[in-house]
Parts: sequence; structure tokens; C-alpha cells
Amino acid sequence: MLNKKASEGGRRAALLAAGLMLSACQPPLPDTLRSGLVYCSEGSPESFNPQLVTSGTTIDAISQQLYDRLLDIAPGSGELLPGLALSWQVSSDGLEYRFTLRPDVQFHRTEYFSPSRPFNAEDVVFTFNRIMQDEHPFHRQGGGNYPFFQSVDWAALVNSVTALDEYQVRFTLNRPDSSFLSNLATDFAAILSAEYGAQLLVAGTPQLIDSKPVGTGPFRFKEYQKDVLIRYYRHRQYWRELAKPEQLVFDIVPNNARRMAKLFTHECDVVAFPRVAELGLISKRPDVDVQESTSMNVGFWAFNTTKPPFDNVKVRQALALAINRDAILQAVYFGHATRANSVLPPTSWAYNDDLAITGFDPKRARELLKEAGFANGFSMDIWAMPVQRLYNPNALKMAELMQADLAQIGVRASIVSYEWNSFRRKLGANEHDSVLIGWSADNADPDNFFRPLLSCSAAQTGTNRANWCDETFDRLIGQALLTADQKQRRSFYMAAQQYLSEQMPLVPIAHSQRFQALNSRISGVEINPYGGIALAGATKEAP
Amino acid sequence: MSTLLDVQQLCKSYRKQSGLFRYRTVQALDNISFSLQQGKTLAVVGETGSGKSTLAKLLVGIEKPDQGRILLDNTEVQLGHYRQYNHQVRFIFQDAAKSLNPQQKIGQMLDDVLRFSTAMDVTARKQKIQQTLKQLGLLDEHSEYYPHMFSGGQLQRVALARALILDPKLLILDEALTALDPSLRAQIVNLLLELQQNTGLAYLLITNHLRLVKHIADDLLVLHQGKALDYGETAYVFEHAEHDYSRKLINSAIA
Amino acid sequence: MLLLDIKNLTIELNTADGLVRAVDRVNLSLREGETRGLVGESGSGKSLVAKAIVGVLNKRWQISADRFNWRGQDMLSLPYEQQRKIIGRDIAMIYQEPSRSLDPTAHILEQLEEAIPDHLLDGPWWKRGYLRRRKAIGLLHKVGIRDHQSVLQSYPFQLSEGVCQKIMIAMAIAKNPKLLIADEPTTALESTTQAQLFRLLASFNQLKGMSVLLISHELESIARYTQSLSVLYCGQLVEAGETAAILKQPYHPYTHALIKSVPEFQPNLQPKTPLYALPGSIPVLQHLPIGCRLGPRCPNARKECVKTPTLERLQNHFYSCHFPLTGAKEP
Amino acid sequence: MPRFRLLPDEQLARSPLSQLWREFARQHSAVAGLILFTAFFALAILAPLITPHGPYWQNDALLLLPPSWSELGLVQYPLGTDDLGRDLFSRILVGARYTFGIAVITVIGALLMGLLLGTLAGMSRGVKSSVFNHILDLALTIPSLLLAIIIVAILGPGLLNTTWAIMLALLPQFVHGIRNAIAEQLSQDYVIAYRLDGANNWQIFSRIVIPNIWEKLTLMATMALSTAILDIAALGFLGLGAQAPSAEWGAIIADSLDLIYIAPAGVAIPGLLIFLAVLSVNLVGDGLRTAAKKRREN
Amino acid sequence: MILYLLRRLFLLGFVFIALSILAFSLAYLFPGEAWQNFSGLRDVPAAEMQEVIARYRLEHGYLSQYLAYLGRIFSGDWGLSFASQQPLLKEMLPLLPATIELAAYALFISFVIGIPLGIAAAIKPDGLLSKAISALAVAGYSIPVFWWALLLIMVLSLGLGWLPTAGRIGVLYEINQVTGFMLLDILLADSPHQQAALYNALRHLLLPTLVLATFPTTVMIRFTRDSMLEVWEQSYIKTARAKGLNRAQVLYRHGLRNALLPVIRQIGLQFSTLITLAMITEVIFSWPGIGRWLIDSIYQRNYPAIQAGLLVVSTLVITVNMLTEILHTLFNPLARKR
Repeated sequence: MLNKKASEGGRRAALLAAGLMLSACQPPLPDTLRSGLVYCSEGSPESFNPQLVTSGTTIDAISQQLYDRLLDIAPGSGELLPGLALSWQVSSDGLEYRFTLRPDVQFHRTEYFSPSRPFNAEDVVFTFNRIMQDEHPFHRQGGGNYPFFQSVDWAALVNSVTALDEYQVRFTLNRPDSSFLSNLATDFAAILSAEYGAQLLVAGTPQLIDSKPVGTGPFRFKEYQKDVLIRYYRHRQYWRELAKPEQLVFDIVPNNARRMAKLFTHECDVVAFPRVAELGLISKRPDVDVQESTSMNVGFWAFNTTKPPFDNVKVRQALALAINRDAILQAVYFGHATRANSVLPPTSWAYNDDLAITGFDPKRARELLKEAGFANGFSMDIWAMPVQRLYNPNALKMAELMQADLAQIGVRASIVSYEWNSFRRKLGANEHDSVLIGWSADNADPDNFFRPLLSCSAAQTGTNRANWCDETFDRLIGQALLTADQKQRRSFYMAAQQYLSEQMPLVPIAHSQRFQALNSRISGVEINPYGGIALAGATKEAP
Repeated sequence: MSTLLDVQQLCKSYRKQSGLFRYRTVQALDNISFSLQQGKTLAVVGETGSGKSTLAKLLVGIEKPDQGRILLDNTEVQLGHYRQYNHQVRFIFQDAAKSLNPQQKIGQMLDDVLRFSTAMDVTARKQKIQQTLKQLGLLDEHSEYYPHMFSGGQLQRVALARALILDPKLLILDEALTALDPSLRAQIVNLLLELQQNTGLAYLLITNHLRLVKHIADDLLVLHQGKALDYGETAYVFEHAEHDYSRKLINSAIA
Repeated sequence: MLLLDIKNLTIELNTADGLVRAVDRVNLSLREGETRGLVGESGSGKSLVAKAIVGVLNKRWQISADRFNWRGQDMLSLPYEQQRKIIGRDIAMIYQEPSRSLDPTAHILEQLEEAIPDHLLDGPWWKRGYLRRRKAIGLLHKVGIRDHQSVLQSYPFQLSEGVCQKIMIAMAIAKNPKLLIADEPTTALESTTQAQLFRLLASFNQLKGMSVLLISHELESIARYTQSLSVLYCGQLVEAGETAAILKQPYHPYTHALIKSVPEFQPNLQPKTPLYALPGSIPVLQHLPIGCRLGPRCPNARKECVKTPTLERLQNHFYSCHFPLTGAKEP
Repeated sequence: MPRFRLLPDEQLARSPLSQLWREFARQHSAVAGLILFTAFFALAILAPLITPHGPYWQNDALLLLPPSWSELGLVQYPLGTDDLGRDLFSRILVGARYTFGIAVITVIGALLMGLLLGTLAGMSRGVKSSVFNHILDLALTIPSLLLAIIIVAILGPGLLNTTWAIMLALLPQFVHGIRNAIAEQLSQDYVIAYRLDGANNWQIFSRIVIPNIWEKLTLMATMALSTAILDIAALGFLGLGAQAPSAEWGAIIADSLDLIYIAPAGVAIPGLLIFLAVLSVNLVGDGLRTAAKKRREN
Repeated sequence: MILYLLRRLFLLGFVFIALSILAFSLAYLFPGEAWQNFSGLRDVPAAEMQEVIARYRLEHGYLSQYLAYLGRIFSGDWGLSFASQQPLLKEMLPLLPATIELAAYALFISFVIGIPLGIAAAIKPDGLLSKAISALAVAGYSIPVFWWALLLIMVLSLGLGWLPTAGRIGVLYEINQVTGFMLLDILLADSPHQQAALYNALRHLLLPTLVLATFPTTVMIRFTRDSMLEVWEQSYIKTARAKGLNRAQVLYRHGLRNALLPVIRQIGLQFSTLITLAMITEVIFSWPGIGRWLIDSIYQRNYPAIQAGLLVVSTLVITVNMLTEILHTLFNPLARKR
């Protein structure tokens, strides 16, 4: 069906078939459409404010397009670069950070907001106080949860944010934190407009701040139709180089095959998460290219450790031994992923090489179960997320494979899957026994893996799907933050990983590569290994 | 000869919807009385809408009269008690083909009739069926036939067999002769006349066919719009019809 | 000149089991202004003959004839469209169930107007519509419907069968046909209306010189209104001639039985005495006896009857029997 | 009106059933449909016996094997394997049980329920029946699939619930059809004749009504069966019916949709089978309808 | 006639009441609390619970609750969607035209293709053409719509690259929604690229319409054919022939009218199937219509939305049903008899 010759021949036949065939008489496209870029994304954003979300889909769709951050991360080295902050100084005790801001940065001019002033220190204060201060007028908008910032314990960490003058801001911390600057460079730390906030307060519609966004990024918001599309237009006063596409549309296509179809029919220019299985096929097509990039992520199987029998270490270990991860790598990731032994990817500087490798050993698993008192096995749920993510392209399939594996040791697993919003809601309510999910790093700091996933504070905010709260572990990763010395930090993290592989609150499964498929006429799309995709530089060659 | 059937002041009306909530009453039969002796034939004639069919329905007990009584052998007929009096009154339909279940063999059908209404055992029933078929000039193997295998004349005989198998005293023939071809009709008429002579059957002939009436009916009742116009001996009514309508009807048949 | 002259008309049905000869070499002729009755029981093929004349038999039927002349012109040699044209112009037909022969969804006016051919309207084209309507009303009056206003605006289901049949006749005579074929026109009607209708047909015959072919299974109902008669049995013509002569002296045993089975024709018959009837019933098409098809039922049948008798003529009286009742032809 | 009997005697001398069969057997398409239908039926019953592999058995070593006619295919896996290494051929064979077999069961269930309700409705009169009719009208206007979807929404997805849902969704048309058929039968002269013979309701029902409406019932059942197959497959495809590892054809299509470029067989073949199954049912239904019509004409 | 209309209206009223009772009772049949299913609110602070109970008259009997429900339906307060927490009516209104647009074009195509083919098949019932048409019809009748859609996408879009696979219009075209009907909106839009947009929208429309039209077209073919054959056997056709009208005249004046009258009715009966198929078609072609929305709502366990969707879709179906029936009666004097 995708035979090129046939399709070529068909096209020619179509041209020949008089003026009847529709494709033969295409009227010329207007200029405004010609430079427009269509990015086919895998899901709808949850909000237009990155502070409120964790999902990669949302981050991809909004962070890099609408907003800027104080700092940026160099994609290759992970080094911090100036963003809206031109420069910064850290006090010697590591408790005071002072930023000098970039002048003449304009906020978006949209149908609902016309900025009267450029970006200044007030906006930075507004942005971060919204997160920290309970009494802030916008704190409760959008539910009052700032999952990323909560997972890094932001409220306890940052004492105050103060505007020193128009372009000077000071952050005062309660304790030193070596991951602080990295956190400011994540996609979550987008800068909002204080002036817009004030206008909304006057109008009495503060809730609009997250659904009708205003930022300083390369694109301005135009419209959003849930589950259909997001439309952005070029921000004409952007402080960096202007975005190449006049118009940027996120076409929301949750179904993978359909996204590929749209790529092949050129309805999409760039496609998120092409199926790794199809990469070979895609690369054979002359009209489509594939971009590959390393990504910091992990897909795992988390047990709800507050629920019996998953509070039993032996049970967790047995389950970990029962699943054949190599088969999963083949069937689900089609080999385009590395086997995970720790939550940290091997590329991380804190990775522990010496960890004992948890293999596939059903016999040992059965013994462990017997020791734990489950000689006859038990029944459990595996929650499989209904969407595909970088770290797990097909959780349902993975669950089916695991279901078969678990049956070998007498564990009767049933697969549970809901529509994504319900899924997350129910997951948040800890209704699950175990869940297949994962994590993509937001910055280069190892802390970004440990704290959001497994710390006690994350168990409260809901990013800790294992619901695991362990003092030993929390102490280890807490100590790692207090020092800026990498060697010292590394030893703490090694110990933490060792502890995790013994406790097994979650079974790490794979670290996957990130792929991006795009029309070969497109160039200039940048993938950030720490999540997010920048489309401002994308140009489209004329056909 | 005794009076077999005595009908007294029979009335029947129907309600027809004529508006959203309004109903119109249609008087189908208005104060009809007549009687029928054993072994005699009464013809009821009239156009469509004269109440002929209603009369037939009342007589066989499918419907209940509003007023009046129907006495059969001096006992009053009651609605739905077919088993009590279907030994006495049997009904022959206009279209024999339509009155037979297409999915049932003739033998089965006759057997059912006996099973429903008599206490005969299997052999007795079989015998009775044979005997009845023979009486009507049909063959034994006809009991293995389905209705569609018969020709029109034979079907009418089958219908008669069904009626006669219970040895009734009165047959009601609802236009049963009208649609037949003349030669067939003559055959059936002969059969009916013969049966009457041999068994003393009485006939109530509901028909439109006045030429035939003249030949086979002893008495004649002319119905028009639910009312009885003329009632009397056939020959007398033919000669001395009182009502215009009766005369018109008679004239249309007898040139 | 004969209006219609058919010799040896044969109509066969194409079935999966071969050809079945439903009408076997039937002769039929009509003079101008003649009223002829065509009598036969169910299955005698009388309707087939009528349909063959009008040409509305479907393709499963095969028609052949030695001679099939309409006003001296051999119809079978003409192309189909030509036949249709001539027949459409000269012959009209009415059917047994008038209400079903009228389009249930069209006003009577519309259907009536449609039946009026253009060439009968003499007037400029802009007056055609008006003339057509006038003519339609005139037609209704002719068939004895005075209340034309309400009838014209009615749909067929709103009218009684009798009125419908009158409208059918009005439609039939709209084009001043030479021949009107009435196929059991009164079966569905009340007995009082039946007589009315026959009188109407007779009047057209007398006033306009229109020939009428009356088809019926009941001899007595049409005997009074026809001048001549053809009797069919099982697809064979058994007897034809003047109506009065046939009634007086039928030559064929079947005709004889037909007449005798009707009490009306037997003034001396006592009530409640048996009627004359032939034994048996008309055979089905697949089991036609060879030779004279009446054979198995005929009281006079002898072994010669296995040969089909030829049509004999005695003055104007035709019959087809080896042993006619008069003894006109010795074996 | 004179009517010609067009059938020779030996044919006339058949029971109505064998006449019907004769007319049916004359139509090539109908016979082809019947053969196909029988094949599906046999498959639904025998599927577990003839599958070469377990339909849920995952062969980790052979993921996404192409069909055997491809160079890379294996003859043991005629249609190849899916992305979990399950034999597609076996899955499809077993799928007949779900899509076709369950459709048959659904229709039989709906038929029985419909017969009960339809009989009650057909034999009762008055206000009760009028209210009942209106409710039936309402149920008939709601599309059967929508009705099934709503019921699934109440009961939750799953094959068993789908079965119930489709059964309930098919019910109105059965009740409607059966009620009409019974009412039509009851208005026949032979019913009155039977009553006059002294038959009670049950005797009329069993001796007249049932033998005379079975033809209509069969027709209704074939129509319902094609709807049922399509609905089960559609619900499976939408993910509301049979759930993931199940080998229901619609679910297999939905499952394989992600791999349509690599393994188009997973979409093409189950779809073709659904099509053929429905086609066979429709051909049989059409054949029956034609045969019944022809029989009545003769 | 007025009487007839009144009776129809009466029936319509009855059906709506029954429908609303059904929708109302769904709130109790669905999992979750009835007030949640009515309001679409997920959590209500305990303080406001009292107000909710009063608003939905939960402390009263079912009848009172139902009346309140009816009142809300008529005042346009249909509750919120679980998923988006937006008012349902507002969410549904722009979707409905998309579905109607799709269904209407499909129905139109089924007329334009189905009726002539049906007539053609009836003219020579044993001819080759007729057999071919019948074979086509039975095939189209049997094909599972989702598979057919996939097949067409594979061939026409992916294989040959002629047509787009999803949506109503290319996403780069920004068309203001005025009427909700895409083609109309484009014509109303004061846009420089109007022509290109129109062309693009038509290309998007083609495939879904084709898929959706398949089933009704085959139904039309079969029905027209059967109806035509039946009418062609009627005596009045023979009468018309005997009047001297030619074949075309008979066909036009008597055949078509009588044969197509039942077809009008068929539209109404088929409409419900059409809407069901439209739901599947919408899902496959990502058509932003009410069907896709309804199915999404089921995935999301969005009970208030299912309830509202059922009400809207059924109302649409019933209305179309009723309209065609009235139309049928208007054109058919026989139907007026009763």
C-alpha cells in the first residue's frame, strides 16, 4: 500500500485523469499559510501555564512556544545559559541568588491583552510568588497545585523573591540547594506577566490567566479547541530572532497510526513520537525524515506501596524478577531503548554502575512469593496509561506482556485503563495496585529523578506513584542537595540507587530514545533532551 | 320441524374515531329478528355495509350484540363459548383458501377440530376424518395435502369437511358461493342441497347473489344499512317486495 | 371489414419446466360496432387473450398467431412500438378492480386529463389546459357522474368501486376507441351497480358504434348485453356465434353445461333441485389433457376426443367438438 | 381473477418448507451465502480445536512475523504474528467465536425475549398496548448502536456487557416485528376459523401463529444478526466492547491499527472476515426473502 | 390533515417526555452520585452541598426531581461536562452542525446515487446491470463502516495521496465559526484565502461523506429497486400503459411518485442508522461532531455528557423521523386516509 512506485504512478494517473481529480487543480496557497507549521501532538494540553503541570505533552505544547525562562539549558552540555536573566550571582553561603534581567523584552499583544510596558522584575516576583504565597490572588487558580515546585519542596526552600529595582531580582533561600538554578531553567519556571494578572483581577476573571496565556515567547496564543488544535501566531516583538513560521498549529492527534498517516499525507509537518516500530519504514520514504535524540527519561512499573501486599518488600522483589524486561524492550520499544536498572539513565553522571542487575527469574520470584506467604499467588491490577509517552510508547501492550509473565508465578493480573484524565484523577486518588508510567527529566540534575518520583513530599503532591515515603531514602537525597560538590553528591546518589534496588518501590524498565518525524522540507526543529521542543526556528522549504 | 335458530331484536353498533377525541357511532345492526327452522335455508342479502357480516359475526359468537338475544335450540348463545355450540353452528368463510392455515396439512387440521371439541380417541378421529372426506367426495390421501395443493373447488369441499366433521345443525355460509366459477358453484350447490336432504342441515346463506338465492333459499331477509327491509318466504319476497330497495335489488338480478 | 381478426392465437408461458400452452389456437373476430362476450371459467385463458390484444403481457409469455389483424393490418408483423401506437390509439381496456387500476396518489382529474390525447383537442395550445379540463368534465357526465367537481378533486380511495369503474370507462372512451375491452368489469361491484354499468357500456356501443369485448366468467351476467359470444375452456375455443343462437342451442357439451348450471336459464327448474354440473374441475396448466381439453369431464367423450377437434362452422355458429349436441356432424 | 398454477404437481406436493428450500436453492448467491454462513458457524464451534497455536500464547522470539507468503514468513504462522508474538491466524479463528458466535447467541437471546414480549404485545389490546407501542416507537428511534453504547456506558465496557447491550438494543425491533407479525396472523380468517373450531389461545399460538411467523422470524433474525455482528465489531473497534487481549475481530483491528503500516494483515484480514460474515448473513437473508416472495407468488 | 398534525404533535410530545424520563433516569443508572451526573460537578465543598441538594431537589421525590430536570433542560442549563467543566450545551452547540453537515451530505449523495441506480436496477430486473447493482448494494450493505473507512484512507489518502485523512479543513485555515456549517462559514468568512479554504474543506469532506454515504446509498438502491418493482406490477401502471403513455411517461408520472413515496419514509427510518454510522465515521476521520464527542465522553466516563448527548442525538433523530413522516403524508394521499 505504501509502495512508492504505486503511489507515484497513482499520482500521475490522477493528474492525467482530466481535471476531475481534486489533487490536480490545487489553487495557490496564500502567503500566510505557506510558512505555517503544523505540529501533530499526541494529546491536549492540561493548561497553558507550565507551572501547573508535569506532563510532557503540555510542556511540549506550551513552554518553549509561549514562554521564556530566566535561564536556559544548553541542549548538549546541560550547561546553564542566560535567558530572560542576563547574568546571575550566587552568594558564598549559597543562600542568595541575584539576577540581572534583560531589558526591552515585550510581552505578547493579543486580542485580550495589550501590554503597556516591557518585561521587568515585577513579573518575576509575580510569577514565583504565585507559587509560593498562599495569599497570592492567583495562587488558588487552577487548583493551587504546582506539582513540580512542590516535588522539589520549593515553598520550604525559597524564603522570598524580591525586586531590587526594575531589572534586578533577588531570591533568598532557607538552605543551600545545588539544584536550584537547574530548577529555574526547567520548562516549568516560565515567566508570566504581572500586568496581565492585574488586568484580569480588575476584570474579575482571574481564571483566564491559565487558559488565555500571555508570555514573552516566540509565539502568541490565538485559539485552543480541546482535543482539536492549538493555534499560535508569531510574536512580532520577540527579543530573540523572530519565529520562522507565521503560524504554528498544534494538531492534536492522540492516535499514533493516524498521526503517521497525517505525516504521510503531509497534513502534519512535524510529528511527535513516531512509533519506533515504524522508524524503518519512515526512513525509507524520501519525503519524511527522522530526528533522533537522547533523552533523560525512565519508564517504570510502580507499586502502590501503601496497599498490601505491595508493602511487602519480598512481594515487590518477586514481581520485579517475574517480568521479562528484554521481551518488553523488543515488543514495546522495538529495541530503541536501553534496559533500565536504576531510575537514573546511564548517561547521568550520578549513575551507579555497580548495581546488581535484576534479571528475569520466575523461579526465584516464586520462592520469594512463598517466603512472603503468597505461595498460591494473588490477584492484582496493572494500571496501564491510555496514552503514549516517550518513556512508554504502549503501556497497554506492556501490561499484556506482563500479564502473561505474572501468570507464570501465579499472580493474576488484570489490566485497568481509563481515559487519560480519569486515569490521572483516579491515580491521584491512589486507587491503583500498580501502574505503568514513567518520567522525563526536566533538567540535567539527578535530583530531578529522585525527588519528584520517590520522595515523601512527592508522595503528598502525587508525582510519587509508588506512594513511597522512606526516611532513609529521603535523607540520602536530601544530603545530596546540601553540597555543591559533585563527587560528594554522587556518593549519596549511588547509595540511594542501591537502596532503591533493594527496596524496589518501582521496577525501572527502560530508558528510551526520543524520536521526531518530520517532513523533509522542514528544518530547524530543536529537541531538548530535558523535555520540550522548540519550533520557532523551523522553516519550510517551498515544494 | 322445530325452530333451530331464533334471533330477537338484535342490535349492534360500533364506535369509530372521527376526531381527536370524538367518536361516531355506527349502527351496524338495528333491531333484527328472524328465525330459522331445522333443515331450511335462510338467505340474507344486502350490499356491503348492510350489516350482513356483522350479523354473521354475532351469530358465530365472535362478537357480542349490544341488545337482543340469539337462541339456538332455545338456549341463549354466549360469547366465546365456542365449544358448547360449535357442534351446532359452523361457519364457512368467503374465501376457503384464507380460512385454512397454510402451514398445516388438511388431516392435521381436521384432527385438531376433533381434538378441540370432542373426546374421541385417535382411531375414532381417524375414522371420522375418513368418513367426512368421503362424504364430500374427497380422497383419503387428501388428508396429507397442504391447502395450497388443492384447486378452488376442492378447497371449498375441504372447508365444508371442516364444518361438517362436527355434525352441526346449522351452517352459516358467508358469501361462500359468490366467487366460484359457475360449474363449480353448481357442484357445491348440489352438494349442499344433498346434505340438507340427507341430514336435515339448516343453512344461513349470506350472499349478494340473488339468482342463487331464488333457487336454494326457503326464506329471504333483505338487509339495508343495518335494518331489515323485507323478510319472508323467498318466492313471496321476490314477488311482493315492500321496499323500493328490495325491489331494486331483486330487479338487478332478475331481468 | 372486420375490426379484429385473430386466427389460431397461441399463447405460451416460458417456465423453468418448459413451455406451457395456456391458450391453444383460439380464433376471435369482431365487427365494427359489435358487442362480443368472451366467457370462460378461471384458467380458461380469457384474460390472456385480452391482454395479448392490448399487448400488455410481459416477456414470459410468447404469443403467436396465424393471423392477427387489426382493421386489416397485420399487427404481429409490425415493430413493437408501432403496435403500441396503434393499440394505444384504437383500443381501450378496463379491468376487474377499478380502484387498483387508478393511480392511488394522483387526483382523478390528473388521470382523466392524461387519458385525453392531444389530437382530440382542437384549439390553440394556450387553451389546451382549459379544453382538456372541459373535456374531462364532459367525459364524467357521459358516464353518468354529475357531481364532477368533487369527483375530479378526489383520490381513488375516496370513491366507491362503482364510481371508479365509471371513471375507468370515462378514461377508456376519452380517446374514442374503436374497441373497448372490459375484463370482468363488474366483479367487484354491488349487484345494483353491475346492471348500471352494463347498460352504460351498451349505450356507448349503440351511440358511438364502439365495439365492446366483454369478458366474464359468468355467462348469465353478460348474455343480456352481447350480440355474439365466444366460449373458452382451458385455453381452447369451444364455441362461438350469435348469443341468442348459442343460448338456444349450444352445440358443445361445455357450453351446454354452462347454460344449464345457471338456474336463471332454466325457468322450469324447481327450487332446491340439483343443478346440472359437469363432474370434476378445470385441469391445471401442467396437466392439460391432450386433444379436446374437456375430454375427461365430458359426458359424451369417446376415444376420438384425444385428437383436438377442428373448429366447425354451421352458419354463423362455430364449435369445436367431435360430437356436437345437435348431431350435425356424424363421427 | 383466473390464476395459473405455474408449478408442476410434484412441486406443488411439497410442504411449504420444502418449497421454500427449493426456491432458495435456486439462487446461487443465497446458496453461496449459506455455505459461507455454515462455515463461519462451524468455525465458531470448532475454533479451539483447529487453531495451530494458543490465541493468547506470546512467542517472544517471533514478534511481528510477516504472513507466510512473504519471504520472511514462516509456514507455521500462516498470517504471521502480532506485536506480542501471538499467532494472528489462531487469533482470527478464535475471533469467530466472539464476533460471530456471540452475535448468534445475542440474536437468539433477543429473539426469545422478543417472542415473549411481542406475543404479549401482539395478543393484548387497549390502553396498555398503546402505551407499550409508544415506548417501542421511542426505542426504535434510538439507533441500536447508540442504545448499545449507552448500555455499555451504564454497565461498563466488556464483552459480556456488550452482549447484553446489543441484545437489549436489538430487542425493540424484534418486539415490533413479532408484534406486527402476530397481529397480522391474528387478523387472518383461519385464526377465526380455528377459534370457531374451539381452539384456545395457546392452541392458536402454537398451531397457527408460530408456524406462520417463523419465516418472518428467520428473516428478522438474519437482519438482526448482521446488525449484531457489525455492532459487536464496531464496539470492539471503539474499545467499548471486547477488551484488549480478547481476539474479537473488531478489537483485533483496533489493536493492529497502530501497526497498520508494518503489519497491514492485522487490519485487513479481520475486517475482511467481518465483511464476509455479514455478507453471508445478508445473502442468506436476501435469498430467504426472495424465496418467500416467490413461494407466495406461486 | 390538521387532525393528523395534531396527533403527530401529540405523539412527538409523548416521545419527548419518554425520552427525557430516560435521560433523567440515566443519572441514577450511571455509576456515581445522581447530583454529580446531573450537575457535572465533581466535588462540591460540604458547605455548598446544601445548595446543590436544593437546586436538584434531591430531598424531594423522583417526580419533583424530574420536573426540575425538565425545567433545567428548557432553560438551557444542561449541567457541566465532567471532562472540561464547561457548560454542556455550549460545548455541544458547535458540534451539532458538523454532524448534521456530514449526515446531510451523505444523505444527499445516497439520493443522487441510490435512487437512479435503484430505478436502473428495477427496469430490467434480470439484466446484467441490475445484477451488478444488486451485488454492489449487498456488498455495501455488509461492509463494516470502520473497516471501509480505513480501507479508503489507506488507498486514497496514504496510497495515492489524493485526499486528507482527518478533520473538516486544513488546520492552518482559520475560519470563524458562525453557523457551524463549514462550507457556509467559509463563504461567510471575509478571508483572502476563501477559495483555497473552500477547496480544502471540500477535499476534507469528500472521504468521510463517501464512507458515510455507503450504507444509506445501498439501502436506497435496494429500497428503490424493490419499491419500483412492486409498483411496476400494479394495475394502474398497466392502465397508464394502456392509455397510450410511453414508458418514460409512465415511469415519470405514475411509477416514480408511487415508488418514491415509501422511500421518503425510509429516509426517516434510516436516519437513526445514519447517525450511528456518523459517530463511527467521526471517530475515524477526527470529525469534530457530536458523535465523536459522545464516544469520547464514554471513554472519559463523562456521564452528564452522555446523558445530554443521548438527548440531543435522539431528539435529532426523532425530529427527522417525524418530519419525513409528515412529508410522506403530505405527498401521499393514501397515508392521509387513516
